[in-house]
Formats: sequence, structure tokens, C-alpha cells
Amino acid sequence: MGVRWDAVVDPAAVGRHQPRPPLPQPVIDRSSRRIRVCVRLFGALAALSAERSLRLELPAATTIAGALAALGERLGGTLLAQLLDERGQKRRHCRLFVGGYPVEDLRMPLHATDDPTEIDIILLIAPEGG
Amino acid sequence: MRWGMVIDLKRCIGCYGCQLACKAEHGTPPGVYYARVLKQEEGHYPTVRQLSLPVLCNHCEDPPCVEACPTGASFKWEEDGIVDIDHDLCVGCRSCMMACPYTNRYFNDQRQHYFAQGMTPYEEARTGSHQHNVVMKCNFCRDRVRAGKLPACVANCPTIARTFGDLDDPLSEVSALIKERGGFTLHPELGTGPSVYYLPP
Amino acid sequence: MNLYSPRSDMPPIQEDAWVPSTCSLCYGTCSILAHRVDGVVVKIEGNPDSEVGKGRLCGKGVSGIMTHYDPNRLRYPMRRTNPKKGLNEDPGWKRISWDEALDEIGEVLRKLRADDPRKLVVQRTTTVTACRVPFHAFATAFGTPNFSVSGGGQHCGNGAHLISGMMHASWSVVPDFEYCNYSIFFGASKGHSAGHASCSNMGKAADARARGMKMVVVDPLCNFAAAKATEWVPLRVGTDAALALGMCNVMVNELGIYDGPYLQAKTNAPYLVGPDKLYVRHPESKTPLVWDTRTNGARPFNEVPAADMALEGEFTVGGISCHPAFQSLREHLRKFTPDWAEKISGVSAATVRRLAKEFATEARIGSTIVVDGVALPYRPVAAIAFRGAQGHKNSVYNFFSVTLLNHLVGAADVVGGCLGFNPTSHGYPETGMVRYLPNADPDGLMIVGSWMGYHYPYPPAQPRLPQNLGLQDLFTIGMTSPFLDSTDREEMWEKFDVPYRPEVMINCGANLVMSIANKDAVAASLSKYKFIVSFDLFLTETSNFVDIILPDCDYLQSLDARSNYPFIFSLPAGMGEWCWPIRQPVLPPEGDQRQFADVLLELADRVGFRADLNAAYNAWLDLRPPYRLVGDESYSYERICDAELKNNFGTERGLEWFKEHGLIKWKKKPEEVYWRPFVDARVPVYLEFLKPIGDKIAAIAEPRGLKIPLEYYEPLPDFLPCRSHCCDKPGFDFYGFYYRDVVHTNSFTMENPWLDETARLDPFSYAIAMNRSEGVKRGFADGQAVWVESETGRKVKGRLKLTEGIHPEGLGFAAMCGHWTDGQPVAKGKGVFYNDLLELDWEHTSPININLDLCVKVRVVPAESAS
Amino acid sequence: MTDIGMKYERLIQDLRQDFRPQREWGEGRGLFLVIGHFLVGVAAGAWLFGLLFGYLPGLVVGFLLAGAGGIAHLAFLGRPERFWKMARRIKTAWVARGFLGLTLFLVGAALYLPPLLLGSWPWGPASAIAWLGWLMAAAGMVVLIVYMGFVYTASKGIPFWNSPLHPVLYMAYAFRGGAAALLVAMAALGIPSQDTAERLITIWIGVTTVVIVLFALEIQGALTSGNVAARRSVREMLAGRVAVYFYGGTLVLGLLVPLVLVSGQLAPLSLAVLAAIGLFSAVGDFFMKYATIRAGVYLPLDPRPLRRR
Repeated sequence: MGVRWDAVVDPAAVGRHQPRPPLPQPVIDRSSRRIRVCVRLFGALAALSAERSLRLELPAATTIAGALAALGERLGGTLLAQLLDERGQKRRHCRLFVGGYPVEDLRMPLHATDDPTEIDIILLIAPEGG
Repeated sequence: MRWGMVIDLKRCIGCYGCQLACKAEHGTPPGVYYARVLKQEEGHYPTVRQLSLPVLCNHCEDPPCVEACPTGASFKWEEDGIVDIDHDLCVGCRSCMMACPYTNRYFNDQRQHYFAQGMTPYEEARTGSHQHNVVMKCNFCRDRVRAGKLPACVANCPTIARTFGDLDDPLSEVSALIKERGGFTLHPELGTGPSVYYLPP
Repeated sequence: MNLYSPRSDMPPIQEDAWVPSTCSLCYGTCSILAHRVDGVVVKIEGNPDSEVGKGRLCGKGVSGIMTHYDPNRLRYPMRRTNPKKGLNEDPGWKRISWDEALDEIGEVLRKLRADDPRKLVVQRTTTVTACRVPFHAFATAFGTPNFSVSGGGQHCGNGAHLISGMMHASWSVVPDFEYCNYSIFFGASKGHSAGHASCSNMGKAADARARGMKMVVVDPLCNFAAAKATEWVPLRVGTDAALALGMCNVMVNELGIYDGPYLQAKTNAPYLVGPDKLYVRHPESKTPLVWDTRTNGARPFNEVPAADMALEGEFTVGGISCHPAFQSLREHLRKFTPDWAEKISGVSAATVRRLAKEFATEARIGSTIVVDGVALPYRPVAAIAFRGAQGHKNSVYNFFSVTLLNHLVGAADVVGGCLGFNPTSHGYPETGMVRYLPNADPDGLMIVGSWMGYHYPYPPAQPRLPQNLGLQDLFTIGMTSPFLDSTDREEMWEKFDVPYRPEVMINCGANLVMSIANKDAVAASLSKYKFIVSFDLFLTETSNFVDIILPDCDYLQSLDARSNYPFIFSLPAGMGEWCWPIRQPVLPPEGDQRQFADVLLELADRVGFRADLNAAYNAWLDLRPPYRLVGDESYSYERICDAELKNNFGTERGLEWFKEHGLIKWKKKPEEVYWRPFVDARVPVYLEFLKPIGDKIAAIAEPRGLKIPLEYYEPLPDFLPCRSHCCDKPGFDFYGFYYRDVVHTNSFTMENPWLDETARLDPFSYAIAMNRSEGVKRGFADGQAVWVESETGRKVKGRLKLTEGIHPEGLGFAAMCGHWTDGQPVAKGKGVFYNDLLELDWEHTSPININLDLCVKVRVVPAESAS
Repeated sequence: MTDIGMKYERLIQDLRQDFRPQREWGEGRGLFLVIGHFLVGVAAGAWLFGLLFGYLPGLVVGFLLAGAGGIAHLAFLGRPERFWKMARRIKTAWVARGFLGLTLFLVGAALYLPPLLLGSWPWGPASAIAWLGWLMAAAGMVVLIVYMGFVYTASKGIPFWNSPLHPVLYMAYAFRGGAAALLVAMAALGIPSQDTAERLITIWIGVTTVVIVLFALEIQGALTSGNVAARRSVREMLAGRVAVYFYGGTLVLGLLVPLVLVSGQLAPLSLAVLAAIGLFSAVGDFFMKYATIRAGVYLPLDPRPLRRR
């Protein structure tokens, strides 16, 4: 008998299933509770912006995308363009860590684990060979 | 008990791993190779075949080198059939080099090193211990074998083309390979009875 | 009797240790055991505990001792006294202290970083994989995007790694040696010579041959793989695509053999494409549509069971007529008739048909097999390619066409098929770290789970007006770029208003003058730098352009916590075990030698960006709390390696544990090795995304006067001729090409006297291979000294090796030999410097993946017999 | 380039060859082996004819040449200080036998000759010791005449030398050399009787003819029944590396010149002319041996014919 390729497929069998996100929309919740965020920029980003470490006060349940939007308001679009592509998705060589853990899906809400919640952002280098 | 080697020419890709593992094991002087890989070509374009032929001392059953040696420096170990050289006995007459049909003996006539600047610490440790003005050759890494290891060329072969074992034991892997795969030796017409067999590519 | 009486003056042995570590004679990085007796390494053997090399080494690996103990090694930092830089300018080296060196370098970098960090170019060799992360991290932290990999890197990867990544989520591909029954190698020597996981693959390939795997090798030269092939198919240099496409056509249109279910479920074959050659997408979600044969309507691909997706037919969706991509492919293939293929490649039409038939039937489409209790698709055929097929202007289509063979029959990362090197890892069981899986983008197409750096093969970044000196942000399909050194680099930078110029270079081990193209082009670009600092083991031809030389530690003196990670690079593919070895110092530095990694850390401290460097390491090594490097604390490289190991394998398994054990292993699961059915991602048999990229690039480039040949960006592959195929200059009747020799790595190993000697004893290594009857026809003799001239008048000299084993139009050169520096007396004057024939400009560069064309049309003339 | 450097380069080139030439015998210090073999051969021949003609100076010359030959052999050995160990394998090794032969010969001659030459000596010419010496020398002489060719025939690595004719040829050399030596000796030290010279020259002509025939046969044999390596050696000799020694040394000096002299065309056969004939003949023999040794190439290691089975 021939195997149906799609029948064999069981993403659950290997755990992580990759959702295909529609373009993340920055959610800015206007509720009263706010969380304090400390964004740190490294490498080229630091060189690009006046302040390399800045504090933001954001409404609770703000997504990472929201935080980045706020960052954009503060530091300008050129910097944001380094982090996000024209579709608003995180550039692959832009690594983003919240509380020290890498974040790929920008729709993840900021949870105020520690105060302030630390966001480290750095641009890595794309090309490689060999 | 008679140590022998089977080299599978189907597996060998001529990577020189054996040739250089041997050099590293014995610290042989420049140009001296106990184990070598010869590259040969047969046929005509486009039906051509490139063959890699690893060669080493054949540790013959009836070794012409031993017969030709006036001092007994070249000799055959009773217990394992390895053809060896006692460098303390060798007078350096090189008769064995003329007698060996497999060109696997070298005359070490002076202290040599690879770099113009002199011996490296490695060469001091390995090459330095070779006697001069005597003949040298492969001895199936007898020290390793007696320590329960395989000869350097066998242990290192990335394609596992080399098998080492007892030719006297009909059940040994070498005997089986020779029987099943039609193992042959180099220049059988000379009646030297080599202990190194080849399997056809 | 004592036969091997150690010399009486030898003291009794005090210390005798076997130290587990990792080789670095090539980037294969096999695991070794270094035998150290009284402080001297007397032998290097493979580490039998390791999956990488399986306890066996190639000739290079066992010869490492002689590279280490080479008295020509650099021992002290040196500064040039002669300000003039040129190929024949003696730098007038003057020994200086590390403090002097680092003060000066630090000063230069501090100024540069304040001015514009992008003016720094960070350059490394491919040979030493251990310098990848430290130099990436350094460049990242410093803030420059200008990173280049050379020493072969320039030549090997833009097509091979791109397509292998796009189609197999890995750096390279191999046949599944354990199960494959029929393999076709296109200009690849995997398992038969040097390269990724070379030693392990040698063993696996030998087993496969012994098992009876048929091996067809398509190659102008009958050497390594071809020598062991069941059939050698010589072809005209650089025409691999023609043969592969001819075969695809026969399979699909003459035999009608292809794996429908695979194409439906695992590729974009069913995606509907319109007259504009683009996907027909859902008006809102923009998801590509397929034709649902059950409901007879167009629906988003992710809402239709694969079995119901139409692969053929003409449909009308929202007023536009469209058809499945597979139909386009099938129609497109028709023009590649076997006779056409014969005309281009020189391989007879009959052979094209036979190979296609054998490949298609051996694929056993629809069959399954149980491996370790898991039922899996079984496709025991594989078509692989590497450097030979991809080292051309038409690199992308050459490589893609070959890979297409696998994907038409579903022989992709399934049992017996074409395997990527470990594209999927479920992670180290105890920590869940080192885990990665390919995943899908919104179009459902596969994104690699693990990659060397962040230039992913798919989806390509959107082209922009370039800010990078290599222009990879314009030519986003390209990876390593020739435009850092090309003769027209300045012209390019001006065209695109690149707002800065390179001023400072930090190089690690790369010998750029020899490893890219003709020396004059590279020399011209290097002499423009204001300041170059270089970490080296030896003086090289490139040293003549360096301001400060830093004496590096070699692999027996240095540390690397991730010798074989990412696993997609040099860990053998197929079943077996996951294996994470480390490299550790076996011997102390000599003189003032220091490992580059520590020096870079100190430089960051001196220049004042340690915090950035720590952050960069956190990102590159994916460190999680509590192992992340904090603030600007001055960690040693040892500490960083320790952090990475604990981060991945748990607190109790830090550097000390690894130094003792050498490596850690755990079993591979069939779901990891044969991951394709388990990962919900598709691969493109129709390169739809190329067209928009091409248009975008053209929109940026053409107004600025750079014509972009859009035929390179068509969704369906074609044979596009190299410059050499278009050369009709009388007398220029050979296609020069180079191949990688089994005893040499890039331009590095010719200085090793054992390897040099072995190469001298080999009939090919240092010679120029020419077809015997062609040679005789021209009155050439074996061993004769000749000049090889390119149509642009570049010349290299060498000795001929007349052989039956080469295509009549081919002229084969091994490795990157022909050194002339006095810094490497053993290597000096050995072999032929093929790269000196290569032009380095836009004309000789692929307009899609900026791959340099490595074949040259040449003529051969006798040289006065010089020895 | 240094001597080591040149030797190394040559080794690398040799290892690349299909037909690797043997160089240990005949090149560098190896030359002493050829000289040794040559001298010892001539010595044995001289001793033989010395006995046949009862010509004492011949014996003395034989003894001296053998002594010189012995020294040449020592100069050739890698480890001359161990020379005595060469007696350990007489059962199998021709070299060991030759060593024994030479020792017997030298010791025997040393016992036999002095009383004949010197008036007062611990033992007389007719004493048992002298008699024993005569026996030893005679035995040694026989061994020396016989063994040499076998040394080469036993060299399995060099097919060109394996011809069964080789031993005979070497015996012929010994005789020709001996005759030549005596011709020279007579010119220098006077002839016992007129007819001795004539008989000698006749013998010389006879032996020379035999040598030519044997050599022709050997070459023909190598070319017809010999293997690739043997044929290659012949090529080296007739048109290769060593052709110049063969034509110049062996044919012209060793054969043509003496024949012309014998023919008496240039000058009437005087003692001087006889001496000249002897000298040239000897030189020819030397080059004959030299060329044969240098022409030796090893058997190629080629599995191809075997794989066809």
C-alpha cells in the first residue's frame, strides 16, 4: 500500500506546531494597569539611536508588537525598519529577548514577570558561507 | 597463527588516510612510506577506471628478503608470521631491497627531517629513534598488534577497506573474505605467498 | 629481542595522555584523540566514541601534527614597517608586543566605531569553523553588517546551500547511504573525498557501495566519486542543469512517473498560478489557492486535504484563468528533450533517457518501509550535487534542476532518498535544548529550522537599496558576495549610493589573495583598506596587505564548545546518534600565540563595547537564563563556552565535564532523520517568489544603469549558459575548472610537508588534467610544462597530466595551490593557482545569487620546460 | 641543492614512476659495491690462471685485488662495523656465502703466499699450513667465481637480473677478468714463458666470445621471455639512462679497442699491447657490470592482469 503523505503527517507527534500568523496587529490596551519595560538596544541599533537603554510605561497585556510600536514612536521609523520588515514581521536576523527568553511571535503579550520587564534587542549578521 | 591483511578495493577511495596514518605512527623520514596508495588508470575515455591500490609489506609466507639477508636482520616471527627487521643486526647491504618484489623497503642513510629548520619535537620523539644506515619497512605495527590494537593503517581507514586477522584460522574474517570475494595477491607468480590480499574493485 | 630500542638518551616517560578534541584541517571538523607524551603530541587518531569521523581520519586529519609543529608558524605579533602595500611589497615585519598591537588596533576600532561601524569588514576563513561565532558576535556587537567568508566559502555555497536549504532545510545533501539503492552525483564527491562530515560519509558510502548501491557520477573528471561509480557520465563543464532537466522531462512527460501524493502534500505543485506566473491568492487572507477536486472550486491550500488538490487542469478563478504550478512545470519541461540535453551537455540522448528511467523506476514510488518501528515512505533514489554543479553563473538553476529529480519522485528526506544533514532535531532529551524544526511561512513553504547565520534560503528578504558592501541586501538570494573585492566594486557602490566605504578589515585566517579570484583584483581592493589586522597561523600571500599580524593558536591549542553545531553542517546525516563534541587545548601556545576568541574579547573591553559583545554572544549562542552573559562583565572565552554547554546540557555538564568526556551523544529518532512526513511544510517545485524579487531588484538597479537579466528569476528552471559557453575565440577550446583535492583544504594544507609530499606523489594533485587523446592530438606530453591562458589574457603555468579520465573539453585543476610566499616554504611553488584565471566582476557573477563563475574557457600553450 | 635535498627529490620522482629504478646498488656509496664485485671477480680469475700457469705474480695480484675488493665492500656497507655478522645466514643468503668465500680466500692466500715470497717465514711453502692455505684459497676462489651471479639472480625485485644465465655470465667475467689481470701482470712483472702469453690471449679471445654470446642471449631472453620490468631494463641499457656506459664503456673500450689491438693492425702484439688489451678488457667488464646493475628497475605493482581472472 502507498502511504498518503498527508496521512503520515502528525505535527503533534513532534510537539511544536508552527501557527501561520496573520500580520500581527499592535494591540494597545487602554486599561489602567500598566507595566514598566526596559528596552536595551545593542550593536548597530545602539549606534543608530541616541539612547541605547530606555524605559517605557505600557498598558498591561500589550503585545511585543505593541511594545515595538511604542519604541518606534519614541525612536523613529528608521530604527523600527531595522527590526521589522515591510509586512510588519520581525526580521529574521533581529533577535529579541524578553526577560532573557527569545521571542519569535510578536503577538505574544508582555507579561510583567519581573519589574521592569527587560527586552533586549540586537541585530545579527545575515550572510554566512562555507 | 599468521597475521594477514585484506584490502577491499571496492571500498578504498584512495584518501591516503592509511599512508599518512602510517607515517604518523612510525615517524618515517621524508619520502619513506611503509604504506602507500598507488593511483592507476585503465581503459580508454569514456570507459575508464581510476584505481587506488594501497600497498605495504606483504609479510610473505616465503619472503625473498629474509632469504637474501646475510645477517638474519630480516626475519620472520615464528609465532605470528610477521616479517620484521632487527635493526641491531642489519649491516645495510640492501640485498633485501633488491630481493623484495614489492618495493616496500627503504634505506635510512642519514638523519633527515621535513623542515629546513630541523627536527620538530614530534620528529625528535618519533623519527629520532630510527637507526641510520639500516633498512626499514612495515612490520604490521607489531607493537600495536601485540598491545591488542589494529595496525595504524587498518584502524584509521575511513572506508573500513582494511581487515586484519589470522590467515591460518579458516574461520577468521580475513579468511572468509578471501574465500567469498575472491581475494588475490600481488605477483603470485613469484611464489612469495603474500599475507596481504586484495578484493576486486 | 628489543627491535625498537628507544634512544638511550631518552628519559623515561612521565606523562602519557589521549585527549579528546576536534580536528581543524578542514571544516569537516572530525573528532580526534590527540596522543600527548611528555608534552609532545606524537599521534592524532580519530575518536571512536564520536559520530563525526567514527574514529577514523582522512590523510589531512592524521597529518595535523606537522601543521602544528611547523617552525614557520607565527609566534609573535608583528607590525609592518613598509607603508606601501602590494603583492610584491615586503611589509618589513617588526615584532611587537600584544600590548602595542592591541593598543593600536583598539585605537583604530574606537575611532572607526564612533565614525561609522559599517566601515569595518570582518573576514574569516571557512577552514576554521570555530571562528564563526566569535567573529559574528564581534561584528554584530561592533555594529557592522559587513561580514565575509572566504577560503573557499566564496566558491562553494551560494547555490548549493541556498537550494539545499530551500528544499531540504540543510546546508548540504547526501544520499541516505544506509538505504539508497540508486544515486546520481552531479559534481559532488560526498563520501569519496573532502567536505562536510567527510570521514563519516566515506564509511557510509563504502557500506552503500558494498551493499550494492548504484552510483552514477556526472562529472567532467573521473576522480574521487567517479572513480568508485558504477557509471561515470562525463559532461561538458557547467551544463548539469541541461542533463537534469532532460531527465525530469523524460520522467514526467515520456514515462509519466512522478509522486503525485508527495507533490500534493509536500510541495507547491498544486498551487494555482495565473498568467502573471504568480500564485492566485485568496482576496482577503492572501493565502495561495489550490483547486479542490472534491468541491470543484478554488480554496486556500491549508483548507483542502492534499489528496483532493488538483495537480493539472485549466481553471478559472475570479475571472482569471489559471492552472496548478505542476502543470506549468510539466509543460515547461517539454522543451528539454533528450536531444536538446545532448546538444548542451554532450551526454547522449539515449543515456539521458536511460538514467531517467532507472532513476524513476528505482524510486519505487508509493512504497513504504518500517525503520525502528515507524512506517515511513521509502524512495531509495537520490540525486545530489555540490561544488562542481553549482560553481557557475547558472548555479541556482543547475542545483535546483538536480534537486527537482528527488522531489518529482518524493525522494526527499525519506528512507533511501536525498537527505539534508540533520534538518530536524527534537533536542537533547534532558534539557529540550538544541531543538529545531523546519516550519512554514504564510504561503505554506518551508523555512529552515536551523541555519548557519540568518540569511535564510527562504523566504528571501525584500531587496532594498543596498547598505551592505556585499550588496546582499539588494541581491537577497545571494549569500557570500564577490563585490567586496570585485574590480567593479567602487562602480557598484557608487551606482547604489552606498554611503560609506570599507576602511578597516579584521581577518581570521583567510588568504583572500588566493581564495577568491585573480590576485590582482583582490590585491587592488585590499590595498585600499586603511588598516588590516589579521589572525594567522602562517604568513600568507594576503599578509602583504596586513598592518598588524596576530599569531593565532591552532586547533591543538584552542577551545571550541560547538565543534559540530549547527548539526546541519558537519554532523553526518541519516540514522545514528546526535553528537556534540568539543575542541580543547592539547598543547600550550608557543611564543606569544593567543587564540582569536580571547583577543576579540579583550579588544571589546579596550574599545568599550563588551556589553554589546555579551549580548551578541547571548543571541548567537541562544543562551537562556541563568546562563546569559550579564552586562559588560569581562568573561573569558572559557567562561562563555562553559555557559553554552551548561545552557544546552545542564549545570552538571559544563566545560570541565566535556573536557573529560570529549563529547555527548544521544540517539536519533526516525522522525528526526526522516522528518519530511512529520513536518507540515511544503517546498517549491515552482519558484514563484523569484519573479517579484527579480522585478524589485530590477526596479532598484535598472534606473541606476545596472541591467538585471530577469531570465535568472523565472519561476521555472532553465539552462543558462556560463560566459565560458559563449566564448568562441579560436584556439580557446578547453573549459578550465577546479576541483577539491582529497589531501588539500583550500589554500591551507600545502604547507604541511606530509600532505605536500603525498600530493607530489599523487599523479593529479599538483598537475593539470587533460584528456589524453586531446593532448596527444595537440602534441602535448605527460608532465609537460604549459601555460593556460584565459580569453582575457590571464595566465597560469603548470604541468600536464594526460589522462583518459576527463572530458575532452575539460581541463581540471586541483585545490588552490601555487603559493609564492616565503612564509610557507613547503607550499611555495607547489601546484597551480587556478583562481588566478578567474575574473571578478558583475559580468562573471550570477545576477541572482551573486555566485562567481568558476569555469573559464582557456587555451593551452607549451611553456619552456621549467622545473 | 644539498646532497640530501637532491637524493630526496630523486626518491620522490622515483616513487612516481611506473618502473622505479633501483639506486642503492651502483649509485653514491653503492658504487663501491660494483667496484667490490668487479675487483673480487677479477681477483678470483687471476688466482685461477695464476695457479693454472703456475705464475706467482698472478696469485699476488689476485690476492691484492681481493683485498681491495674486500675494502670496497666494507665501504659500501651501511654498518661496516658489523661486517662479521654477514656470516650468519650462509644457509640461504648468497651475500653471506660470498662473504665466507672472500674470507676463505683472503685467509687462505695469506697463509699460502708469504712463504713463497719471503725467504724466512714461520712455516715453509710445503708445510701443512701452506697446504691448508692453498686449499682455503682455492675453495674461496671457487665460491667467489660462482656466487656473484647468484646474488643478482636471487634479487627477485629486479627481474632483469633474474636470468638463469646471469651466474654463468658472471663466471665468464671472472675468467675474462683473470686473463686480463694476468696480461697486465706479465707486462709489468715479466712472463714465465712465451707461449703463456699466447695461450692467455687465446683464452681471453675464447672467454670474450663466450661473454658476448651469453650477454646476447641474456638480452634476447629478457626481451622475449622477460616481463615488463626486464624489458624496461634492456631499454635503459640500450637506449636509456645507462646506454652511454654500455656503449662507451662496455662495447667501445671493453670490446672494440681490445679486438682492434688483438688483430694487430695498429701495432704488433708486444707485452705492452697485451697489457693494454688486458686493461681495456677489464675496464669493459667493469662497465658491463655497472650498466647491468644500474639498468635494474623494480617490478611494477599492478593488479590489473590479476583482476581479469
